[in-house]
This record gives sequence, C-alpha cells and structure tokens, in this order.
Amino acid sequence: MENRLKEIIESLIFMSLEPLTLEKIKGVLTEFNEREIEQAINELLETFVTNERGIQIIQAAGGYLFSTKPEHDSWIKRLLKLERKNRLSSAALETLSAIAYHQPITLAEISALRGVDSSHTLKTLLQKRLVKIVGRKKSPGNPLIYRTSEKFLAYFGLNNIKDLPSPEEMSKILEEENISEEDSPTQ
Amino acid sequence: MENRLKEIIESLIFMSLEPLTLEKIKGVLTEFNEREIEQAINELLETFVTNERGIQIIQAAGGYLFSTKPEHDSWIKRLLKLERKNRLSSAALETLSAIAYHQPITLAEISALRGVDSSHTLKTLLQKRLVKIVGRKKSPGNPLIYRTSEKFLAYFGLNNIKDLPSPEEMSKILEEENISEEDSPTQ
Amino acid sequence: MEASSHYQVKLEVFQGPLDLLLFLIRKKKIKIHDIPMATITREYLDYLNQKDRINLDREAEFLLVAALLIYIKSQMLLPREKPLEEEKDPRQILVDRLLDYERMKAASGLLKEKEEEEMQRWKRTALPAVFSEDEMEYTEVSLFDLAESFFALMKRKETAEIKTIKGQEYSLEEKMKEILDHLEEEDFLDFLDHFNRQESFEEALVAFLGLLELIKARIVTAVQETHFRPIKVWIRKKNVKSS
Repeated sequence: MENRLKEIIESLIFMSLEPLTLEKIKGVLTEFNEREIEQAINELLETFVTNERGIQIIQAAGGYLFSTKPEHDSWIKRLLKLERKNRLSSAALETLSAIAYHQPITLAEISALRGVDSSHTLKTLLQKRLVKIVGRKKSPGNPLIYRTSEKFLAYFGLNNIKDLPSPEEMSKILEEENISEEDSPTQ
Repeated sequence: MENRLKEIIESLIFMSLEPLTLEKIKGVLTEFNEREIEQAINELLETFVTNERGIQIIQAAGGYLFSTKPEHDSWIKRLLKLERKNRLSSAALETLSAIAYHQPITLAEISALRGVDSSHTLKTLLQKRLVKIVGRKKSPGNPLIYRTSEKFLAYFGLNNIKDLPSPEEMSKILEEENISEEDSPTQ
Repeated sequence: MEASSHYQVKLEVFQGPLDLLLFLIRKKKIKIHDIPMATITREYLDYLNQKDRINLDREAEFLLVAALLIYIKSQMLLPREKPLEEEKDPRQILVDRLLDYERMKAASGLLKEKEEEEMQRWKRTALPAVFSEDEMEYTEVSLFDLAESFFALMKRKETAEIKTIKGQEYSLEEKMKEILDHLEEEDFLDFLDHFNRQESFEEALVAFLGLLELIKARIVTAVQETHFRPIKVWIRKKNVKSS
C-alpha cells in the first residue's frame, strides 16, 4: 500500500508542469492521511538520491518537480537543438534583487535604490512573470506595488524566498570580502 | 560509463515531447556506438519493469516515451481537475478583464468588446464565482448585468476594485520603449 | 594618483551612477564609511567627462549623483565652529545609499549564480502529447495578466475601429509566419484559441490554410488527442530532421 502511495505521488509530480505543492498532493489524495503522504514523499525523494537516474525530483517554489541533472545539460541541448538559454540581463537581475529584498516595493523605490530609472526593466520582469503587481501603496499617488512571484522562486531554484541570504548575512559576506581584499598583498 | 549512458538516455526521453526514436537518440549521442546505446536502452527499460515506479517508459509510435501507469489514472484526473479549478483560459481571462474594467456590463457588451460571442466563457466565470449577476439593465430585452465578485478580488489579491491597474498605468508599463535601458542579455 | 583613463572601462558597463561610484571606491580600496570626498568627486567627474558614449537619459542620472557629490564635498569644506557629530556627517546619505546598493549588487550576483545553476536543469514546459488534457490551455494568471489582457483587448479594438474598410486580403505566408512566430515563443499553439483570435471568418480561413500548408511541409505537426476524446488538436514544433 505504501509503495503504491509512493508510486501515485511520483506520477502526480510527473504530471505537473509547475512545482507540485504538498497541499495539492494532499488535496488529491484525500483517502490517505497526511502522515502517510509526507512519509511517502520522503521515501520517494530518497530513492532518487541513491538510484542512478537520469531525472530527479527537486524542490522548488514550495513544491516538487521533475528535472534533469545538470551534468546532462549538453546532451539535452543537442536533442532540443538549442545553443543556449537566454539569461536575464544584469539590469534585470539587479532590479529583481531590489524587489526580492525590499518587497513589497514601488517602481519609484526600485529606481531610487538602483539610482536608475527602472520602468523598462520592470516591464520585462512583469512580462516574464518573475514579478507581480500585488496592489497599491497607501501613499500619495497610490502607486502600484510589486513582489517577486512563484515563478521567480522556480526560476532561481529557490524553495522559499527565505532561502536567499538575509540582508544581515549579505552585509556580513560583503564585509568579509572587503577585509580579505584589504589583507591581500596585491596592493 | 554504461550507467551514465542509461541516465542520459532517460533524461532525453524525459525531455522529448514526442516519442523519441532510436535514430534520434543515436543522432544525439554521437560519441557512443550503436550497440552500447541499444544495450543501455534495454537495460533502462528493464529497470522500469522491476522497480516500483509511478512512471514508466513505454514504446509508442516507433519511439520511447514516459507515461504514467493506467492504474493511477483516476488520481491524475483528480489533480488535473484541481489545477483546472484554479486556472483560467486566455478567453476567460480576457472576458474577466472586460468585466472588471467595464462593470456593470451585459453579455452583449462583453461580446461586442471582445468581438466574439462570450456566453460560454461568461458561464465558466459564473461557475467559478469570479463574476456575479447584479440585476437587469433597463433597456430593451432587460439583459442581465454582471460584476466581478468578492472572490475575484481575493483571487487577484485586491482590497478594492479601484486598486486595479488603470489602463493609463498599463499603457505606461507596456508601451513605453526606453532605448537607453540596458536590457540585452548578458552572456 | 593614477589616471582614471588607465582603466579602459566604458560607462555603459555600469548599471548606473551608484555602480560607477562603487567601482571607484573599490578601486581605491577604501571603506564606504570614510569616503574621501575630494578624490572620489574628482574621479567621478573625470569619468563623466569621457561621456561621449552615454545618452541623455542616463546622463541625467549620472549628473544627479555628481551634484550630490559636489554638495557633500562643499558641506565638508565649510568651516564649522564645532566638529560634526557622527550622525551629522553629510556623507551619511551617500553612505547609506551605497551600502544598500552594494548589498543589492551582491544579491544580484548571487541570483546570477543561481540562474546559471538552474539553466543546466531542464524542466518540461509542456507535457508529451499523449497526456494532453485540455488543462494545457490553462495558465495561472495574475493581476498583471488580467490588466494586460484588457489592455490588449482595447488595443485590438482600437486598431479595429481605426482601420477603415479595406479590401481585406490575408496573405497565406503571413498567416504561416504568425503560427511559426507563436511556436518560437511557446511549445504549443492551441488551434481553437488561435482561430478564435482571428478577426474575421476569412482571416481564420486563411490561417487554417496556412496551418495545412505547414503540416504538409512537415514543419509542424498537428497532434490529436488519443482515442475517444473530443476533437482537440495540438500543434507542436517538430525538430527539423537532420537526415
């Protein structure tokens, strides 16, 4: 029975194009209790660690999803006849990190942080669905406010926005970098 | 090495949208000889026979393809139904946007705006309770008039219908072409 | 003092004035907290002087920060009766902005690494045709989608109204190109959706003929769902046969 549950969950994850959340799995498997389900998922994940498999289940954006392994990248590109995937511009990455760390945030605030008008980059990010409008700020002009989306998490392989280093951790990393730079003999 | 080959083939089959033929596999894996490839495929197929897996590789239309097991059909249907509940087709989205921005509105007005008969999508939206009937218009035929519902606000995370991005804001976001911004993808 | 021209760095490589400023500060290996205003201001202005490659829009942003630098510098040069308290340091506003910026910059570097990692993992953007249930046409929508959809609708209507009646002729090639363009972007083209989007019956007809042409030419494949399902046709891009 347990094995069957594991199999069912595997097929559900397989059939989902977006990370499949635990809630959704539970919502489908109403005749199993939550404990059983959670345990089956854990066991399922384990089988992928030990087995020699070309595909694996990863956790992203709060859910589970099938993905190929990084080391097979070049073969898949050959199959799909793709040279490379498009990457985000550095402006887009900068804008995304401004939003990720300061959300919810307005366009004016993003531009102020970056020191550059960011409306065009924001548009690109909205169209790529990496950013979403979540309402308005209660301030003069009632500007729209933005947040990173679920797709943002999936795109960067994050399970949760909290997986990003906190601002404090970030400052610490930066300080250490600066110190080691100062200490380096190549002055 | 052999195991690696098996893994690669598995990931190729996974990524293929159509049954992946032996020729195509050979065409991608040019550095392996045909024998090796054929053997690896056979071994790969065997692992799916013995293992308790939710998905399997089947042969169809002259190629290999991942498939779920027939006995899991009912669960998968449940999942798809669940996902469907939360999703909107592009036609539904368009209809919903016409209602959101022009409410109160009649079916004839919606259809005129969209240029296509919208009775079917309107029905879907009513079923999903994103739209509600609020009365009849005092005009010939007394057609029903529609508005977006509370659930609509919740779905889009709005406090108030006035929080919808205005057409002016959208045109600013979508139309502005700012050549100066640095959006070319970085290598 | 080393000449700034020694660094052959174009202004374009900077994401903005703060990025340039941060670069200059790092180059001097000084801490953000104690910026030597005179030096940095001079270097910054030197960079702006090679401005032949920046366009007006960005120049304004660079000049704004230049003005800020000069202002801070002037504040520091003013004779004071008593020494400034720490929090009154006129540089503080700049320091805060730079620290914020530096953090963001570091975070964006981190995102870049993550992106690079994720690029090597392939996820499916569509399910194999065998499984295609009609869920495929459904997408998760956001407020932006909603507003965008309306915007597109209005645009379509607007152009439809402006267009006066002309001898409506639709080119087969154009319609074929439309389909291929769509397939460049997406893995699938939902056949019905596509035809619903055509403005008139004639146009839809030409689009359909275009589709048939593409199938005949084996550029696309129309896949019908298995067995007893209601007729639902999917189109997908087929890799050009190498043989």
